[in-house]
Order: sequence, then C-alpha cells, then structure tokens
Amino acid sequence: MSAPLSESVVDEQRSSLADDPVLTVFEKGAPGRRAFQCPALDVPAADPEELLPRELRRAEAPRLPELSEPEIVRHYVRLSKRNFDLDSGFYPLGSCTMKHNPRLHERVAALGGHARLHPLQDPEQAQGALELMWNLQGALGEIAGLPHVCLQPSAGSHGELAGVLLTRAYHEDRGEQRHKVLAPDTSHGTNPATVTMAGLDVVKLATNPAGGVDLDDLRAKADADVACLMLTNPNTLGVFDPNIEEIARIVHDVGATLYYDGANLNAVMGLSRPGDMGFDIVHFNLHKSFTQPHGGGGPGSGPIAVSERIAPYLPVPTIVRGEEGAFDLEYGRGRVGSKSIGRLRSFQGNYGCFVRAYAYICSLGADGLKDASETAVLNANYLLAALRERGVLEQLPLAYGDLCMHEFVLSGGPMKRELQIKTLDLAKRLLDFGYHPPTVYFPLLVEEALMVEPTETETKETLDGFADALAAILREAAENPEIARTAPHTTPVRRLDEVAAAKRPVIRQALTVG
Amino acid sequence: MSAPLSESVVDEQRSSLADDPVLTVFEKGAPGRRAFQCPALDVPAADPEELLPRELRRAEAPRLPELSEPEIVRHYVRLSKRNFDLDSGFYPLGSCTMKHNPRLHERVAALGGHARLHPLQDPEQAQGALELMWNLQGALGEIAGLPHVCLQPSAGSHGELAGVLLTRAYHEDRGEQRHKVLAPDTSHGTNPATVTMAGLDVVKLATNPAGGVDLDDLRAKADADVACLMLTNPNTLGVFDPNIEEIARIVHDVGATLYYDGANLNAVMGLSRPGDMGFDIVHFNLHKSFTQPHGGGGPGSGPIAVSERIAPYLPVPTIVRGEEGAFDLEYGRGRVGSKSIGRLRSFQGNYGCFVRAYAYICSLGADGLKDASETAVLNANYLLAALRERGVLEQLPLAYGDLCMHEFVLSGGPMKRELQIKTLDLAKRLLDFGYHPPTVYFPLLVEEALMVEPTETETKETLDGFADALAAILREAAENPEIARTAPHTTPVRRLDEVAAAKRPVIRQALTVG
Amino acid sequence: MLAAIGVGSVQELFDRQVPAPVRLGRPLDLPPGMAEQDVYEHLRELAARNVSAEEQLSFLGAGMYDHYVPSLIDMLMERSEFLTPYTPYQPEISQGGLQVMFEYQTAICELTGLPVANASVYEGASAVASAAYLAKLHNGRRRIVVSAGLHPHSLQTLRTYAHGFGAEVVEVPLKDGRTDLDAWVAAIDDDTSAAIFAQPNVYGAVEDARALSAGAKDAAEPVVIAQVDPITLGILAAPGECGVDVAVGEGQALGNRLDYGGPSFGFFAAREQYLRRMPGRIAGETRDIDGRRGFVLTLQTREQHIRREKATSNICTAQALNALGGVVYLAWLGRQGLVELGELLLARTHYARETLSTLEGAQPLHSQAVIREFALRLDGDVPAIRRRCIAQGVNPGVDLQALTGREQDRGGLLVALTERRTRADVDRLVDVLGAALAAERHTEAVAV
Amino acid sequence: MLAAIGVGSVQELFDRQVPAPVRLGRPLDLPPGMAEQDVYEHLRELAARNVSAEEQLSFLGAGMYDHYVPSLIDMLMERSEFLTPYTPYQPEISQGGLQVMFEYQTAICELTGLPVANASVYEGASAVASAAYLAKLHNGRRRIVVSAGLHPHSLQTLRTYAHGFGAEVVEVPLKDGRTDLDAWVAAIDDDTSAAIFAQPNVYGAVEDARALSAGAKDAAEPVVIAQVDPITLGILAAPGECGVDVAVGEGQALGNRLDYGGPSFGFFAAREQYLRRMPGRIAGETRDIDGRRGFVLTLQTREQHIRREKATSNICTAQALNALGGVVYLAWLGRQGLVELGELLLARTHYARETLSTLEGAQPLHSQAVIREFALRLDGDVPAIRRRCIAQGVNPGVDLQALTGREQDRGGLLVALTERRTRADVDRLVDVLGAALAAERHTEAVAV
Ligand SMILES: Cc1ncc(COP(=O)(O)O)c(C=O)c1O
Ligand SMILES: Cc1ncc(COP(=O)(O)O)c(C=O)c1O
Repeated sequence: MSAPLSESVVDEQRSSLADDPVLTVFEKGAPGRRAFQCPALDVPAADPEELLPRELRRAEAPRLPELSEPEIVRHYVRLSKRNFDLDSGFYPLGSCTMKHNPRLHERVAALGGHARLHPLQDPEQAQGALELMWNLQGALGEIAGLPHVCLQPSAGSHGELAGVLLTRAYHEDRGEQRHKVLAPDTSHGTNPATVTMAGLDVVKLATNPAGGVDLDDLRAKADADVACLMLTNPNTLGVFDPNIEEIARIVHDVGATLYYDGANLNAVMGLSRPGDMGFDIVHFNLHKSFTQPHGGGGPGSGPIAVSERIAPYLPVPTIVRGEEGAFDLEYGRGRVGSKSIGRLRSFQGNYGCFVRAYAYICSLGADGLKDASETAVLNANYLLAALRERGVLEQLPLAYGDLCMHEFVLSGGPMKRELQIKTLDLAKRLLDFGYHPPTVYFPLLVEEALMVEPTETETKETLDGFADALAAILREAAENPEIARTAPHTTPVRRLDEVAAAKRPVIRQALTVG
Repeated sequence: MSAPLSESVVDEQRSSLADDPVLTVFEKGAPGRRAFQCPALDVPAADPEELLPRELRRAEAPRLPELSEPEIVRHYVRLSKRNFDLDSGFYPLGSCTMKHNPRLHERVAALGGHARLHPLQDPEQAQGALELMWNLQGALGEIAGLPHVCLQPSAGSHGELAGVLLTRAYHEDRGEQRHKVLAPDTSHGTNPATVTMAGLDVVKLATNPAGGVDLDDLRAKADADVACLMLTNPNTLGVFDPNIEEIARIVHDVGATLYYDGANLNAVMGLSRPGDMGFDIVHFNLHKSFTQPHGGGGPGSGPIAVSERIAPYLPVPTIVRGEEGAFDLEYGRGRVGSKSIGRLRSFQGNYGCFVRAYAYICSLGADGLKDASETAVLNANYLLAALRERGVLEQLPLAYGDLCMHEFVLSGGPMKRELQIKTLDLAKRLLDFGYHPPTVYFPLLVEEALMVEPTETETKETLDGFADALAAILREAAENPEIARTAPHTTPVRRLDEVAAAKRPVIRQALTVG
Repeated sequence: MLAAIGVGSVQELFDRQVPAPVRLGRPLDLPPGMAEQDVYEHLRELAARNVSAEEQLSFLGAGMYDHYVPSLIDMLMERSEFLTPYTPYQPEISQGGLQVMFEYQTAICELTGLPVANASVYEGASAVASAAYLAKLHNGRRRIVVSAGLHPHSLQTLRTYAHGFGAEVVEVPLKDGRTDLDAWVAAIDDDTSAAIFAQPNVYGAVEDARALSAGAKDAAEPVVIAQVDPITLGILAAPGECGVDVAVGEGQALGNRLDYGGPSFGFFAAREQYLRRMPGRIAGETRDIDGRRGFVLTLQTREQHIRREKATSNICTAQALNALGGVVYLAWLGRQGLVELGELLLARTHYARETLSTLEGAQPLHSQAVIREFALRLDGDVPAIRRRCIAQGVNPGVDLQALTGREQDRGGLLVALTERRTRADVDRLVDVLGAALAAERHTEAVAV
Repeated sequence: MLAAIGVGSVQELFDRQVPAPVRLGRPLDLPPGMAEQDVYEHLRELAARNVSAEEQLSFLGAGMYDHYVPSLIDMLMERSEFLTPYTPYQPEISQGGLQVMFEYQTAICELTGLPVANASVYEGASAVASAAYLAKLHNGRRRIVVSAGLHPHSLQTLRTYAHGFGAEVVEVPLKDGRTDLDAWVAAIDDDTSAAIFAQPNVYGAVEDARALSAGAKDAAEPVVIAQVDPITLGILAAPGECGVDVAVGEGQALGNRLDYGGPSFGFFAAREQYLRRMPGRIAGETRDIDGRRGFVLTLQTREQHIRREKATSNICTAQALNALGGVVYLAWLGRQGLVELGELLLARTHYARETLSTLEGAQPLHSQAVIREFALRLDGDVPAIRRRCIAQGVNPGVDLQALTGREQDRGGLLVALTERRTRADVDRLVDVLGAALAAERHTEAVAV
C-alpha cells in the first residue's frame, strides 16, 4: 500500500496542478505569433491612401492575442476542462430542461447545405431550408395546438417580447390601449422584464396554497385595462394549474389575451396543448424542450405559435408555399394593410437551431415526444419519492402539493433552521459530489428554494445516486455543518468573491472600470 | 480567506470525486436498454430456419453492454477525462514526435468524398483519392530522396516488415540467400522483431563513444551473409551519424542493402535525405513526422520509399497514371514476371492517414517542412541548454555529445546514485507537474535513460517551464526523495501493480485467465 | 419506479394533475419516430436541396459573410464542456466558460476601442434595438435619429422595438453613399435619445464616424450608437476613437458559420457610464476564498432574474457558444492577422469595384471608400441579370432594392468579398456579369 | 534561443552535426505552403472527384461495408483526450484509454466466444497472417492450409508473410460455395501449422465452422483460425463455440468509416493457451498502491520493446482509436441490437438474393445460407453490366473475378447489404441490373 508520506506532504502535491496560474489568452503567447496565414495579395497593389484615407484608418491595431495555433488549442482545451457539462454528469437545473443533446443534431447541422447557406440566398436555391422550416412550423403548431408559427425569435425572452408586442398590436388594431399585463409571482424574470421593454405595466398575481393562480386575486385584477395574462403551465413550481380553464375564461372575458411561457413544455408534449387550454400565444424554447445544446448560455431559439386572432400581426418574413409546392419568403412589405409588428432580428432566425430541433422531432415522432414528457414527469416524481423515502423531505419539504409535473421545488427553510446550512451551502456541497446543483432561490416565493428538473434522459440509477447525495449531505451537516458551509472543496476554484466583483468590476483584461 | 476547516477534513472532501468507483461499460446500464433503433423489417418475413439453419445459429446473444445513448456518451466522456493528451499539455515522448495535430486534417478527412469512399470503388470513380495518393507518393519520394513509394504499410513496424521482405526478395532474385540483418544496439525494438518475423537473423552492432555506429564492429560483421543494415539516422540517441557515408560504403561493398528507419525523419526534412545518404529503403511514420494523430496507440501509417534496384519488388497494388492522366490501380496479377512481394494488407492502406499527411504537406510546403525540422532541432537544443543552465545535466548528463538533433537522451545514473531516485520516479513526479514524461529506459544502452523530444510546435515558454519542473524535482529530491519515489500524487490513480497484472492477468471483464 | 411513487401508472400521474378537458385525447398528428440513420438521410436530402457557398461562387453579403471558419473552432465548439452546459450559474465549476466570456469581452473592447462590453446579445439587428433601449433608459428622450445607411433589418427591428418602448424613429438620408451630415445634425434635437449609424453602411461606404459623432454631440448630446462590421476594425478607426458611445454589431464574420442566418452572436460595447444599463451577462474577475484568480457573472442587479420589471433588458439565454467562436477566431487571426485580413479585403474589394465598373452598364453607386462590400448600379433589370449569373454558377450579390425596399435602390447590386474570394473569382464574376448585362441589353433591345 | 544554446544560427546546429555531402543543398521540389482555407479547398476538390456512398447507391462490400456510423462515435473519436495521446505508457494519466482497451477486449471476447483478445492489430488481412505466425511460433510446423473461401487480400497477405517466416500455403477448394470438407481434411497433415477459413466466406456463404474445426483437429491438431465478420456474430454461432482456436477479423463494420480502406482495426482473439504468444498490446486490470481499481498494459514481455528479436510480433503502433470506435459501436448497438441488426441483414439479404435471382441472366452462385452478402452468376460481361448500372447511379457490387483473380469466378457479382440499404434500394437494384442484363443481351445479340 501507499508509502508512508505525511498527509500534509501528499496534500501539497495534490494541489500542485491546481496551482497552475490562471492566465488569460491575452497573457499568453509572444509578439508576432499567430495561427492565421493570410492568403497572398493577388490583385495589383494600390495607394493605401486612395483605398482608405488616413483619417478613416485606425492608428494602432487592436491588441488581440498573439499565439501559435497549438497554443490556442491548448489554452481553450484546458479551459474547457474547468467546466462541468451535461455529458459528464447529472444537471438537474430546474426550469432549464437539461436533457441529453444527441450528436446526430450536430452532424446534420454541420452539413454544408445547411451550415454554409447564406441567409439571403434566393429562395429557389434554399428550398431545403425553407421546407425544413415549414415542417418545423407545422410540428410546433401541432404540439402547441396553435396553428400559426413564427420561428424568428432568438430565445425565450425574445419570443416573449414578440408575444407582448403581438398582444399590443392586437389591442391597438381594435382601437384599445390596454396597459396592464398580469403575471403570477412565480413567473420567470423574463416575463416582467419583457412587459416593461414592450412599454406595458406588470401587475403581479398571487399564488394560492395549491401552487396555482389565486383566482380571487385574478378576478380582482382582471379589468378592461388588462392586455394579457402571462402564464407558465406547469408553472415554475412544477404545478399544473388545475383551474386553467377558469383562468382562461376570466381572462378572455375581459378581452385580454393569454400568453403561455413555454419553458416548461417538456412536461406536456403530446399530452396537453396550450392552444387547447385557451392560450393565444406560446413561445417555445428549442434549447430546452427540443434539445438545442445550451452552449454555456446560448444559442437559443424561441419560436412562437399563435391563434387565429393574433396571426395577422406576426413578424415578417413568413414562409409561404406556392401553388406548385415551392416555398418562398414573404416580407409583407408593400402588402397593403399588413398589420405585422415587423422584424425582431435580421434574416430568418436561428436556423441552425431549427435544424437540430427538427432532427429531434423527426427522431422522436408523435409517440416519442409523448414518451419524453411522460418519462420527464415520471422521473421527477420518482426522484421526489426517492428523496421522501430517504427522509430528505423532512428538512427539504416539497413547497406545494404532493406530486409534481416534470420538476419540483423544495424549500430549504427547515434545513436552514435545523441544520444551519442554507440552500446555497447545499448546492455548493453538491459540487463536491460531482453534481450540478438544481436551480436555487427561484421561484422567489419559496423560502430557500431548490428547483429540481431531472429530465427524461436520466436513468433511475442516476436519480438514486443524486437522492443518496442529498441525504448524505444532510446527514453530514447534522454532524458538521461547516463542511457544507465552506464547500465546495474539490473544484478548480472555491467560493468566489462576488461582492468585490460587482463593487469594483474588472470586466476586461488589465483594466479596472466603474 | 478560507474558513477554518481542518486540513484532513478538506482532504477528505478533495478525494470524494476521485473515489467515484471505476466501473466499466459492462457494469453500467440495465437489461434491455440500448441506443440503437433498428430500422423496421421492410421485406417479407421468412422462415428463420430457412434463412439460417439452427445449427449455424448462436445459442445466446453476446453479452454486450446495455445502456441508453446518454449513458454511453457520459461513460466515454468521463473516461476521456482520465487521459492526458497533447492538446492539454507538453508531451516530450522521445522517438514519438508528439507534434501538434491540426484540426484541419480531421475536417478534410471527414469529407464524405474521402470518408465514405468504398475501397473497391472503381478507379474511374475514385480519381480524387488516387490523385491524392499519387501526389503524396511524389512528395514522400522527394523528401526521402528515393523515387519509388508504396503507401500500403499500416505503421512503422509494418513498413519495416515490408522493407526486410523487399531486401530478401532482392537478394533471392539475384540467387542469394543472405540471412543476417545488422542493427545497432540503439535500434528500436521493432527492428529486431521485424527481422525475426521476416525469417532472418539479427546481428547487433556496437555504438561508438560519439553515439554512432562502431565502424570496426561494422567492418567485422559486414560479410557476404549480410542482407541489410537497419539504421535510424539521427538515431535514437538523437545523434546524426557523422560516418554515414562510410557506413553506406561498407554495407554496399558487401552487396547488402541499407534500411532507414524513418521514425526520426522529423529532424531532417528538407535538410538531408536518406536516399542521398545511400539508403535503399525508408519507412515513414505518418503518425510522427506527418502529424497523423496518435489516437492513443494508432492508427498509424508506414509508407515506404525505395531505390531503383528495390522498386521491382514493391507490394501491390500500385497506382499508375494512364496516358490521359487518369489514375488506376495495378495489381501486378497476371503481369508476367511480376517480382512483387505481394500484399501486406487489404485494400490500399490507411487512406484516412494519407489525407491528413497530404494536407499537412500542402500546408507546410517545401519551406515549411524545412522550417519544421529546423525548429525541432532548435527546440531540442534549446531545451538541452535550458537544462544545462539550470544545472539539471549535473545529475542527468547528456548520454552522448554536446549538441543533439531533434531529441536527446539523458542518463539518470548520477541522479539515481546521488539523489536516490530513479528515472521512473522522476517520470512519475513529472505527472504531478502536468507534463507527460519523456520516453524512459530506452535506448537500452543508456543507464536510466530519459529520451526527450520536444518537437517544433512547442514554444520557448513551454520548454522553460519543463526545464523548471525538472530542476524543481531534482531540488525536491535532494531534500526529500520520498516524494518522487511515491509519485504521482495528483493523478486519478497512483502507481499501479503491474507485476500482479502480468502474473494473474485479468484482461476482460470478470474473468481471470492465465 | 411507479411503486416507489405510489401510483399505478404514468397515466395516473397525469390524471391526478392535468384536468381531463385540457388533455389531448389523441396522438399528435406528426410522423412516427425514425432511426438515426433515417433522420440523417432526411436532413441530408434537405441540405442537398440548398445551394450553399460550398457549391456556388457567391458574392452575397449584406450582414453575413462566407469567411473561412478555421477548423479548431469547430473542435472547440463541439467539445461537450463548451457545448452542453448552461449559463455559468455555479462559477466554481464553470471557470472555463466564464473565462471565455471575460476574454471575449476584452477582445470586443479592444476591437471597438470602448471600455466595457457584455458577453453577447442575440445578433446584430436586435443589438441595435437594444442599444436604443439603453439610450431610452439613460436619457428618457423619445426620438431616435437613424441614418438611412443602417442595414434595413436593423432599422426594421429598431422600429419594432421602439414601438414597444415608446420612441419615434426618424430616418436621415444619404448623400453620395454616406449619411448626409447636415441633415443628420439638423434632425437631432433635444428630445433625441439616440443617433444611430452603420460603419461601413449597408451600401458598403465608410462613414465619417468622427464627424457624425461630433455633429450629434454638438447638436444635442444623444447617445451615439454605431453598428460596426467587426472584420473591418483592424484597419478602420475604432468607434471609441471616433466618439461613439455604444458600438454594437453582428459577430457572424468572426468564426461563425452562415447557418442560413443564425445562430451567431451580437456584440455590445459602450463607454463606462453605460455599464450599469447594459443588457445581458457580464463576466468579471475576482478571487476565491483561497485567493485564487477566478471569474463570476457580475453586475447581475441589471438583469431580469434579479430586477424583474426593473431590469435593463429581458435577455436571458444569449449566444455564449457563438461568442466563444468569436474570441477563438480573433485569437486565431491574432493582432497582425486582423490587420492583414483587412488590407487584403480592402485591396481585393477595390480591385473588384474598379474592374466591375469597367463593364458596360455597371457603375459604382457611390464614390466613397469601401472595405469588403460595395454597391453597383446596373443598367437593366437586376433580378433578371442575377438569374443569368446564377445560371452560370455565380451569385453576383444582393439585389439592393429587394433588400432595402427603397425605390431609389432599383438597379443596385451589393457585392461582398471575403478572403475566400480570390482575384480569379472576381475575374470570373466580371466575365459572367458582363455577359449577363450584355444579354439583358440584347433582350431589352429585342423587346423594344 | 540561439544564444542560450551558444550557436550563431540554426544553420550552425546542422553544420556541426550533419556532414555536408549528405545535406540537401536546395529546397525540396514541392509546392509552397498554403493557407488553411486553400488546403481545405484543394482537399475538398479532390473529395468531390470521388463517388462515395454518399452520392451513389452502392452494394460494394467484400470486406468493408457502408454501415451507418452513429454520430456519438465521431464526437468521441475527435475528443482531444482520445485523439491525441500515444500508447498509454504512463498508466496513471492514461486510465481512459486503458479502460477503453479493456472494455474493447471484453467485447471482442464476447463476440468471438473466446477467452482472450488483444487491444487491436492493423486490420483484417494482416490479422490472418499474424494468426498464422502465432501458429508457427506455437507448433513450429511449416504448412498452412487455407480455404479458398478466404478473402483474396487475406490470402495474398498471408502468402507475403508466410514467405518471410517460412511456411508454405496450401489452398483447399470450395464445393457449392463452401469449403470442401473432404479436401480440407485431406490437406491437413502433421506438418500443418494452421488451418484457416473465413466465416462467412468471401462468396458470402456461411461455412460449417464446427465441421471444419473438428475435421482439422481430428486430422492433425493444427491451430484452427477463422476470419470472421463481426457484424454477423449476433446471430452466427461464435467461433469459440465451434472449436476455433484463433478468431481474427476486420473491424471496420463496427463503427468505423470506409475511408477508402482504412484506418480501421483488426481484432484478434484466442484460446487461453495462446495468450502469451499473442501479438500487440493487451490491457489488464489491477490496483494502485491505494487499492483503487486501474488498468495497465500487461504481458509486455511478449512485445518488441522488451523482447526485441524474440518478440511474438513486431507490432507497435496499432489501431487504438479505431478500436475505440468499435467498442462504442457495440455499446451503441447493445446486446439485443446486434441480434436485431443481424436478423435484419439476414432477411434483407435473403430478399435481395431471391429477387435478383428472378432476373433473366442472373442466378445464385451457390445455395448456401448467406447473411449480409451473396454472389450471383451473371450471363454476360460483368464489367460491361456493372458500367451500365453505374451509369444509372447504382453500383451493383464487386466483380468477383476482378477481386479474386480466379478464372472460375468470371461472371460473378458479389452483392453486399447493410442496414442502410432498404428494400426500396434493393428493388432499385433489381430494376437497374435487370435493364443492364437485358441491354447486354441485346448488344451481344447484335454483335453476333
Ligand atoms: C420559466 C422560464 N421562462 C422564460 C425563460 C427565458 O428563456 P430564455 O432563456 O430562452 O430567454 C426561462 C429560461 O430560463 C424560463 O425558465
Ligand atoms: C525509432 C523507431 N522505430 C520504429 C518505430 C515503430 O513505429 P510504429 O509504432 O509506427 O510501428 C518507432 C515507434 O515508436 C520508433 O520510435
């Protein structure tokens, strides 16, 4: 067995690699190095002043990095190893639907015909792309139960902006200036932020003891000034609102629209459709339910589907199908009486994400999508049961109800009081166990919230292991809370000083601002 | 600063991740799981017995793993993280030429026209591939200074086998049965092993004090029974034999051939050519000099280039160019009087490696290849100087000479005696510093050998860092040799029991043999 | 698993939670699932029905460009560690992604000559709109003055957003291809929140950014916003040097694929005073409790998840992976490489404009300096001329009138170059376009 | 750097070490270097001049097959951690690669029904030759008896090797597509070192492996060697069950690309008694000094770097990365998947043989069971018929006579299927081949 070396010496050895100083790409390399070989000048040399007068020219080249190609590769490969990722471990980040990202999608998205297709290519020469988008629109419309789809928005938040602007356009077209948007206190931050950006005012709705919308509060606030109700269903508590029909009725009765935040669509694909619940507008997060990889914070894609009454206002361009089946882009420009809210971004949206989402839908098909949602809900409930069985829910009770949809929210309140560790400590300690923690401190109305979304692509073994880890951390905290409070202990860095970072922000190399 | 937690507790936390039990893919998953979706049966069902009689059928399905796709991805991604790799750190493994592997090569090799081309595709429909091979042959011939190239061998050792069989064929064709092959004691193990496989006998040559072939010994052994001399030049000591012309003369004078082991070609590309030195046969290691990635131990590719007199015996098929410039494969079959030694493997060789090597040669061009070799030699000499400057050579003297070509060999003898650590200990301690150790205990004639090949793609900063690390380890050993002797301390596993592994080999899951 | 939960079936989980009337009582009307190989075939077949820059000599640009994407970028963007995690909410296990953001921000600051940058926004056009929203938050004014040289998609997106946040958009015309400085200054009044131009503008012309910024400031101190093409910033004066307050743009040219328009990334840089009104994620440097250098998401009190309706933007998921491509591309080019690339484009574009202008029936649309894209005015029907070129395997560029929708752009052709378009390619375009122009003249003559 | 070394120039480093007469005093006669984008274009252009299975409906096989390679394999094989290291000489930092080898060996043992396997050899044909060398080392005998059903490349490679290590190769003919058992037994004498057959053989026929093994053993106890197609081993009796001593083969079908013939991998499995004569790397399980499970290269005293001229083989660099592809593929298929895939191939191949045999001028070459490949005898000139099919975008398979060089194979066409070839594809082949046969009949009739 191991030679007799004192613990502290071994420990010193262990940290030698970790002490590799962290240098940025700007602190590496040497002047003059580069990877790029510029193609030779193959046209006649011309007077620089004639090409671009001195006063328009840059005085000094931007101080970009100067490294050889092997250095660049090594720098970023090494950086990558300082990231936790979904391909390496369980990532039950609530509300984010961290499901497996099949590599097939990367393969098909990389095909030259998709990846090197210019966005202004003439539609006759982009028929494959337009057909793909057409098919994806159709599939998303069917899944939402709302027939009119626009793929353009770049993320969920962008889809929300589109949705609120559509609602405005709808009311304005009818001569109404409604300025309120209702949103429950469980809503995601993008909902109220969007309302403000769209020039309207948020009115917060209370949550009832079952975790749904407080109907009395809704009735009280649903007046003629209300443009829209924004809802997530199942909501961010993992609760499917049992009163959804009544809610829709109330909102429609005052002439307002219903907006469905589709971030939680993974619970209900093929099982229940926003359109059938009475919603007018839905956004999808292709990077959640449809497994566009999250990329460390994007790219995303946030298509929207809308009802008949909202359709006239959809953004341009739209895809149209001609008599002979050929596809074209329709810009609405010059079309008399176009009511479109206009463009939300350049070109046609994040096509690369469409390719992946479409490949996913093709792979799963009707049954597969339903299976996915069923398994997502099964996995969440199993994990909940496994935690219950291990006694974890005693200190971390389920915030609402006893079952859940595809995710659930625990409250760390009792744990904080009884074990003197906070949800943050629990989360940090999970890092030492090789898990990405759940979403923490959201939704805001749950004390010390812990929001767990396992997704359908995880196995029972993984769920059991995670339940064991939570139980172990609670047991450990009962004995020595300090371990969790000072966690993590095994990560490349430990807890970081976020206060200092915000107080005196250093947001670029070697320059202190603010 | 860190909360006051006892060192041993922290230490315990640190190891929690490492203690993740090591399970093989056969120990994961659950019965019935799989990633593969079998396409549906689209032909009429037939009587199984008619299709394949019972007695030819397998009784029980092979016990392959049963995992979901996300599980497989996670298993192998996690395994990958237990590997050190060239994209993450310095890898000065002598004799292996661990130079940077440009990703361009992976991109072009993956193009459908290369990657999905069937090896028996009709030559008219594989003109691009044949032209690529033709061009590569031409380039390798020019680099070697020997015009006739065969790309077929699968690795250096395979090229050696081809070479020795060619030598036999050459002599046999002249009615001679020469049975001896001379090889210096510095030669790589594949050289003597090849000789035996080819049915000839190895005669070992001594090395002179300058690190070259002992000419007296050569003269004494060069007789009419000698078929061939196998030489590496620069040899495995990093020494370019100053007597190479005389050596060639002696060997040719007795009617034998000269074989050049091209593993060290990276020292002399565009600077000195084996053909010009008098060699008849050369093998290339495309996975060394021409940056085919090493893949954890292959694939490789070992083309050979030969002189006029050896050409008639080259393996089949060969590429020929017709009148109109079209390429074809010539199998030599039926060709009256074909003297070819025949095939060495199926099809045309490791074409995927040819694509990469060819892309590399195109990228560098004539000047770039010369630059590469010059920089390889410069880097090796700089590293040697940096070690000298740090006093490292006092305990780890250069085995031969004072300069070197693209690599050099140190002797750990003095270190072992003075500091009580062996070359193995030094190597293991380097792991803690984040370096792949040099080749150790080879060549055999150097006591406690350490063979260092930095390659041209490393920077001065990296070489300085490595020199610092060696110096630090020697200093540390002077104080406490136990640290190196029990190293590594920071790796996923520590020193492994190789004796037990060989004594009672467990070479597959859950089965003990031997 | 069902037993552990205490239900008899998965069905029961839904029965107990989802009211029957809103349950979908039938299978989705979608095709059945397919094996991986079949999905591959299907998507490959769709790809084969597109004519990409892989198959066609293309001079399309107008916001996205067929630059060569170095292969190391693919490798890095496909690494699980960068591809599959989400926003780095847990910095201890996300130092890789956070450091990339920090490096990216640094590179964007260097490019733009501005001191602060965020970690990406969606893309170029909405970045312009977001910059205008920042101006609105900053000064509360209600007019936005915009040069007609702005890319029409940016302009249209700005109009969409501005209608929402309550601002009026006023367009300033061009004069010989550049923003009419007098009209620009005249348009900017005390209620002007932002003054926006593009550099180079959508007609390829290099604007006098210093004069536009100074003129705007002198007139009424609006927030001066420029949409810039990052590939030009090795040789073009940096927005920060020219007095620009907020520089935004489309990052696709920096190491991102065309992807029929996305995903790519938008970049967003500004003067320090706007830092706390910036949209999106920002990574900052700090230390851990052991004193080790590290990075975190910072200034989060600007953001929607903290500030909700008071946030400076609603953006959440942005374009982290594409921004990684951007910073790796800039590192790959290197300091001198960006300059050399700019000079190469400048020279080739000059050559192309000169040579094409010798064709009968083609003249430059304006006389301003151009860097990588320029506009011609053709005698004849541009759609017909383009079709003729395309039939010869050459896409000669963008039909300007179709792009901008402006009647005065009829006859305009916007021709873009990248380092992949050699002199030989330009010469080919000259031949093909020359022939197309001649053929159209002939057709018209016959028709007349 | 030069100063530190103490030389004035790099030139001096060479002047002092390399004698002037063997220096190359001129630049290499090679083109100048090219930028990455230009190399890409050049290699893409070469690729475009090949007709791959991406562009053509192809029934080529005979050793390598156009199976679908699942995309997760690309991802894993391209990970730096698997792609760029060398042989795991330092096990402490190579546990990933070593464990993959161990898993791979286990999978090969499971497939072949044999207890030991190495970590890969170059490819299939040389694996056969290496197995014969093992037999030679084992029993020292000097004859190798080979079924004529062995793939001609294996046979030719064996001859090349055997000439070297000193053994005579004797061919045994087939009877109705299978090895003639009587001739086989008759050929095996006391000096027979090895008896080798292929399963299925190169004509697609399933051999009676039990009879061949038993017959050989009874005759004179040679080492019985089978070259097997791994994709069939979900449904075909395992070599180990059938009395085979050493099973080798080409691994390409398991998750490796066609790559115009390589790189792929050869696999090598044997009975325990041959373990210490196996060629190549072998990974073994062990423990570290802290008791943790780990893997190392083991039994290295067989190998060239330790035993030099006494080594059991000269192999050094093998095919680790390709073997990784192999084991990942097998894990991806899974236990039932391999069986299902085998049944699918069996059914489709049966359908194809039956349907094609209804064509006028085409009949099965033999009546044996076939699994994924079968031989037809065509009336007419096979090269001409093939050309006609190819002109229609269908490559109907391999010209048997061109492959084997055997006169009696004239008229033979070898047709291979994979799971990518659907019934519709087979039906297309039937149409195209039928038309080609008819056209050839017509041409011949006219010529006569
Ligand atoms: C409930 C909910 N709504 C909206 C969003 C915003 O989506 P995106 O990040 O795509 O803008 C999220 C994403 O985190 C979410 O969880
Ligand atoms: C000097 C020398 N010769 C021959 C070889 C054998 O080459 P390969 O591994 O390609 O068979 C090597 C490889 O390590 C070597 O270093």
